[in-house]
Amino acid sequence: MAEPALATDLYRLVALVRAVELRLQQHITEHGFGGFWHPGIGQEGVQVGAATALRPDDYLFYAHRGLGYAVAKGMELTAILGDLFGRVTGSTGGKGGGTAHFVDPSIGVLGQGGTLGSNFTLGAGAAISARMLGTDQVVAVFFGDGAAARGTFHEAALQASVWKLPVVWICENNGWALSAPITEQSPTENIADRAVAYGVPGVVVDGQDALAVHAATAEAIERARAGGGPTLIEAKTLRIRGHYEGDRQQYRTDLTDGVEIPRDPIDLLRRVVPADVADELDDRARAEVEEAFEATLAAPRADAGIVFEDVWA
Amino acid sequence: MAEPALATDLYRLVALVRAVELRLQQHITEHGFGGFWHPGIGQEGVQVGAATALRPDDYLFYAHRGLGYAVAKGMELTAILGDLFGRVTGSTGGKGGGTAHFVDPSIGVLGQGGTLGSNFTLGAGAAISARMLGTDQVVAVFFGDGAAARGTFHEAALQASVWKLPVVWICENNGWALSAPITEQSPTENIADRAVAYGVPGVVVDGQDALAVHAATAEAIERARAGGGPTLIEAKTLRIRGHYEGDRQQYRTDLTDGVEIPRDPIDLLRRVVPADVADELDDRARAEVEEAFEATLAAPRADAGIVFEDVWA
Amino acid sequence: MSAPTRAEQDAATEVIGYAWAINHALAEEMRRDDRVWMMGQDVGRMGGVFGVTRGLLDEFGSDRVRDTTINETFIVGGAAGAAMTGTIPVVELQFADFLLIAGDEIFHKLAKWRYVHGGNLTLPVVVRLPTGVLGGAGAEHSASLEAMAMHTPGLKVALPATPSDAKGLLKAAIRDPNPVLFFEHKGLYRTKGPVPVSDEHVVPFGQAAVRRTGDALTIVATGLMVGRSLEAAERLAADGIEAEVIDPRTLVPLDMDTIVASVERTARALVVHEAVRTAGAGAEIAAQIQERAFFSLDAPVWRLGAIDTPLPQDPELEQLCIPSAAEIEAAARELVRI
Amino acid sequence: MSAPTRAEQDAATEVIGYAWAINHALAEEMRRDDRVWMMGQDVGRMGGVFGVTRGLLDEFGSDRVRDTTINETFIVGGAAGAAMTGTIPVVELQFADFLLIAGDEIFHKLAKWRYVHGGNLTLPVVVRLPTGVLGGAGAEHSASLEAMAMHTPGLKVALPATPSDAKGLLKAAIRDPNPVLFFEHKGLYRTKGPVPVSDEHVVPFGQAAVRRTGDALTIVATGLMVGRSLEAAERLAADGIEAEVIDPRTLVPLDMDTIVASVERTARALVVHEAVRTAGAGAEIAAQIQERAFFSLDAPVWRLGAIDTPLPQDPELEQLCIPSAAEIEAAARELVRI
Ligand SMILES: Cc1ncc(C[n+]2csc(CCOP(=O)(O)OP(=O)(O)O)c2C)c(N)n1
Ligand SMILES: Cc1ncc(C[n+]2csc(CCOP(=O)(O)OP(=O)(O)O)c2C)c(N)n1
Ligand SMILES: [Mg+2]
Ligand SMILES: [Mg+2]
Repeated sequence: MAEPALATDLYRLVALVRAVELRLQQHITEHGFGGFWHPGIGQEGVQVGAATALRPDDYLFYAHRGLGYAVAKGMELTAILGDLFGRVTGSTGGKGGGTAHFVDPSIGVLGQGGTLGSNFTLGAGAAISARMLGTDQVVAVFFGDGAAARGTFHEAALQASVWKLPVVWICENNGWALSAPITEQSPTENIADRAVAYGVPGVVVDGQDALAVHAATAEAIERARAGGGPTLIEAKTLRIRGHYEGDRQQYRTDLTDGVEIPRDPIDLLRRVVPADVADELDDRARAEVEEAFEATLAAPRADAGIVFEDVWA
Repeated sequence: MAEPALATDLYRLVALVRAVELRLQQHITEHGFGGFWHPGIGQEGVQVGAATALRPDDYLFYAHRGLGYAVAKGMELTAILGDLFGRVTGSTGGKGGGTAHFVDPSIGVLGQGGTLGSNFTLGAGAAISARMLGTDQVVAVFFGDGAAARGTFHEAALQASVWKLPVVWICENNGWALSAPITEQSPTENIADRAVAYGVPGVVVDGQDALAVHAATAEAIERARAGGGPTLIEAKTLRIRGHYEGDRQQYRTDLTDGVEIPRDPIDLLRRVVPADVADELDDRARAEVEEAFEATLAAPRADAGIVFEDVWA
Repeated sequence: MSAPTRAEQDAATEVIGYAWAINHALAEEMRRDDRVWMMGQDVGRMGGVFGVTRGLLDEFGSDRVRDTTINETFIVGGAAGAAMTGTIPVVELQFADFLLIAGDEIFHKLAKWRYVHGGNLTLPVVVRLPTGVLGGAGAEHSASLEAMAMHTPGLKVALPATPSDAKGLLKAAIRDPNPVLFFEHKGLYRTKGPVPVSDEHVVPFGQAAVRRTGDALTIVATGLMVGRSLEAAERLAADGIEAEVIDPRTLVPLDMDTIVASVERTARALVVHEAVRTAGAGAEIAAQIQERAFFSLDAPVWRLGAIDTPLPQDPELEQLCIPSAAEIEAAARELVRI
Repeated sequence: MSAPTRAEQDAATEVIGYAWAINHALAEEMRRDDRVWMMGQDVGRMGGVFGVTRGLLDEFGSDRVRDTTINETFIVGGAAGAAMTGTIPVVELQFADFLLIAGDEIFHKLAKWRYVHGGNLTLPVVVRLPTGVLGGAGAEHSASLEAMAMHTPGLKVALPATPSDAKGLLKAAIRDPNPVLFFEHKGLYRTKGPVPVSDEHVVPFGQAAVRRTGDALTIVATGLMVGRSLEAAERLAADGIEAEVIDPRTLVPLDMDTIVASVERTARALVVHEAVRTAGAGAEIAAQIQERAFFSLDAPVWRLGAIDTPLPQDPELEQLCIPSAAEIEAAARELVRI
């Protein structure tokens, strides 16, 4: 039976991320959206469970599937939404818009590769820094089952293992890489089976169970911090909606209705979190999200001059 | 006890390749060499053992370590030497010189990546062609323990396994990637251990034993031809000389004298090949090599105009 | 009523979109030659992220229309290996920016392996590259990289600006025994225009198209900028400034003769592309114009291109980084005054 | 005898090789700032395939001088991640050609990630790139690719032509908070010259060096071509043709002011580089010269560069593909006659 404080904390964040996901969905249906939004609804258990196992000063490279990673790591909703809606309040000061590249070095949120798979080498590099500067920071690298096919994983994983770098790879296996089912991407049953090639532990965990993901990640982080090297965690989850909001998914065979979430991480957490507490957290989450949305949509867009800024340090 | 005809045939080729290696060594010591020569002496067992398991119409992408691959696949010595010495008699008509890029599509010799690791994707592509054109050709891809770290292996291996492409990967693990010992390159004891990640058989074989390599490769080829997909073979061998002829190898800890070859493939084969037969094959090899060398050094160099040729088909 | 003659057939056109024209070219060439096949991410089951390859999996099957995983080095390297061994791969990278992920395979293998091997290998590969700015795809999904290919001998480079050229140039690319980088502009996929229905509608490489004639100046524009330049030209015409607009259509080979002949008449040249201005294809074209037409020029050759920054993610901001019709018009007005 | 003054020290020079000058810059900067570290293939135990990093592993240890496996995407991507988190990586790709293996990491990550993230990230990375033709290294080990970097906003580009600049520019690169592609010419590693011993010998980016003054024409040359241009200039001088030879030293930033000022005096310009002529850096320089000095020019700006082919493997044939001193001389003679 999990430590109740933790379960409650995870619930708070999962509920908050869920509320943003639903609010964004609603906004896009009503008003459309500049650029692409890759909904992460249903995958909050992985994102929150893993990110909360990190220390504030640990590093995080997130994936494109939603925003749970950054929220759970501690970024302000307004900073994230500001990037999504191209407002000066965004963490990138208005350069964002659509698919987000939110960032907050003060809490280790370092970005995501627009080209999938960049996270692997970048993450290993951040781990080298941590070691060189004598800190005990750990780097968490999120990626999908599809991104796992990139050669950058192989190059980074071999070197990170040989050097015992403090990296934790967290694969969100949601069964699909855009229109490609996992069966066409992986010759083995689990992505985690690949850990053998790199001489690192490979762990398969239920991605719908935030507590299980948290525990598996915490263990990997502890090992990495202690100098034990990387771990490959595969969290099994499911892509509930289209690749991007609006994707008609005609290619999809296991079509979900986009609403119902099998083994919803919320339901699983509610088994350990008292209903009244959970209900109240739901209300707070919705309120927080409404407030952040209003603030964001009211915020100004960056003026044209911004396009010339920040090329050079 | 191996089939004597095969052993004799392997001996003939190993002796021939050895004779070229020694003759080149001598030439470079006496006259120097334009470009770099990466001696393969001592690794003839892998190269000959594996390449002879291929059918004439099977495809071969070789590595940079010597020329045993091409000789065993059936290329004329003069075509190979012509490339090494930049003569019109070379398979590239004089464009070669130094590190060779000899080629002979008529017997499936398709080249090597100047950038290590290119062979993996090229080889998988050739295998797609074979399947599309309805032939049962197989592709052999040679590479070193160092090249195995390239991301291209990961990308090609996953796709080749999912598509069950007729590819055989043959890793010549000679313990070194230039100045890097295998222990710094591989977190696992064997490169072949990585096969698990790709859901393909991984085989470790004694690279000094041409017959063992031949048997392992023949089995993998048969499986590939039958639609069973790729195999990863690791042949354990040893780099006898410097990375390139002239490399002083000050970095090297397991320094060999560059002459003595532990478990020399020649000696191992001589256990099954009658001494008189072997002696005679040695003499023939030396004679063949002398002849090819004389013909090559007497051959003209390409004239300047060649630099403008063959950019476009 | 008698069947249409071959000539009538060849002359016949239909008004379709740029993406659909590409789709037709692919289908026609795959019907014509069964050595032609495709691979890329989501090109089969989904019909491509931009819908360009819709229907092809159904018609040609999963052997000839292959959905790959996320492995750009495999997509291009595999195509190179397949081309060397007797088939004709037409592969798609989901965004042109990704050619830098397969940089070794494109710039070292496709471009050089025939030469390196003394002409013993042939690499008939077409790499389809959805390129350019559209809807805030961001810095790693919006770049125009054709100049890198132009700087690499051994690669042919096409940039269709109309549906008709999209079909005709792609068919020429597929029939070409050399590797071709085929830059399809994402912002043009939905533009419609007349396209010859004939499956022999092949637009030869190395022949520029004069989109508009004029005597005041010559505007050389590629891709998305062809339309914007024509728009600018119409506004200029209102004030009696007649601009000649030339679309090279292919950068390798490049039809400089048509460009130089035009500049010799107009005495002024403005080169416009969406790619970053610095060291872009426009630099080469401008340099060649002044090399060959120096004494005909009344003013320096000017260039317009993207500003010296990466592209911002925001759909509105990104447009500020590339030349607009208004900027082209303004530059032209200033240039003719010199 | 009293100790030398700071001024005397700064003035003092020693005659050393280009490779050794780079080695000194690395050692001095690593002593000065312990956030500076290195990685690459064979840079440690072996001291680099060209011997440039000899002795550094012994002095700085395997934490700061890291031998990697054969993983170019890791070398550059890892450097980017390390730079974002407070250290200053100086990485080596064994051959400049390999920047296309790490194309995504160099052109998308290093160049763009500061901009994309609104200035919240800083990427002080130096990528050392042994470049150019030497001894038949072959088509995939000899290319000059600096134009690709010049076309990519966010990357600084240096091409030292002398031992002194090799040291001074590398020190500037390491101290620069921006990513720098540092092209070291393999053919210059052994050339010797006077190099200031001072560990404050920092050559600022964006300042061209006038290697020779003259009034007949301006030759703009980079890397290996600087020496060949000076050689040509000496031969021209024998006939009273005084060429001004300018070495930009860095392409990003590019000191066009010095070049334009020179051309305004000489009225003629010849741009020379080893890279393929088509769409090379010379195209940009030529285009800018005629944009800014059009009415001072008595002749078109000419360019010399490698022919439009890959580079053959053969050590003699490869030399036929790039400009020789004789070709530079001949072009200059013809140009001044126009
Ligand atoms: C290198 C690269 N190739 C292709 C793409 C286009 N793309 C974006 S997301 C995606 C699918 C990713 O699948 P997965 O990694 O499983 O993540 P998921 O979308 O399922 O969360 C693709 C192909 C890209 N961004 N980068
Ligand atoms: C992508 C790439 N990186 C680096 C090099 C330079 N290089 C050539 S051979 C070599 C070592 C190769 O080691 P291995 O693969 O084990 O083959 P071996 O030399 O031992 O036969 C290196 C680093 C290269 N050619 N290509
Ligand atoms: Mg997925
Ligand atoms: Mg080796």
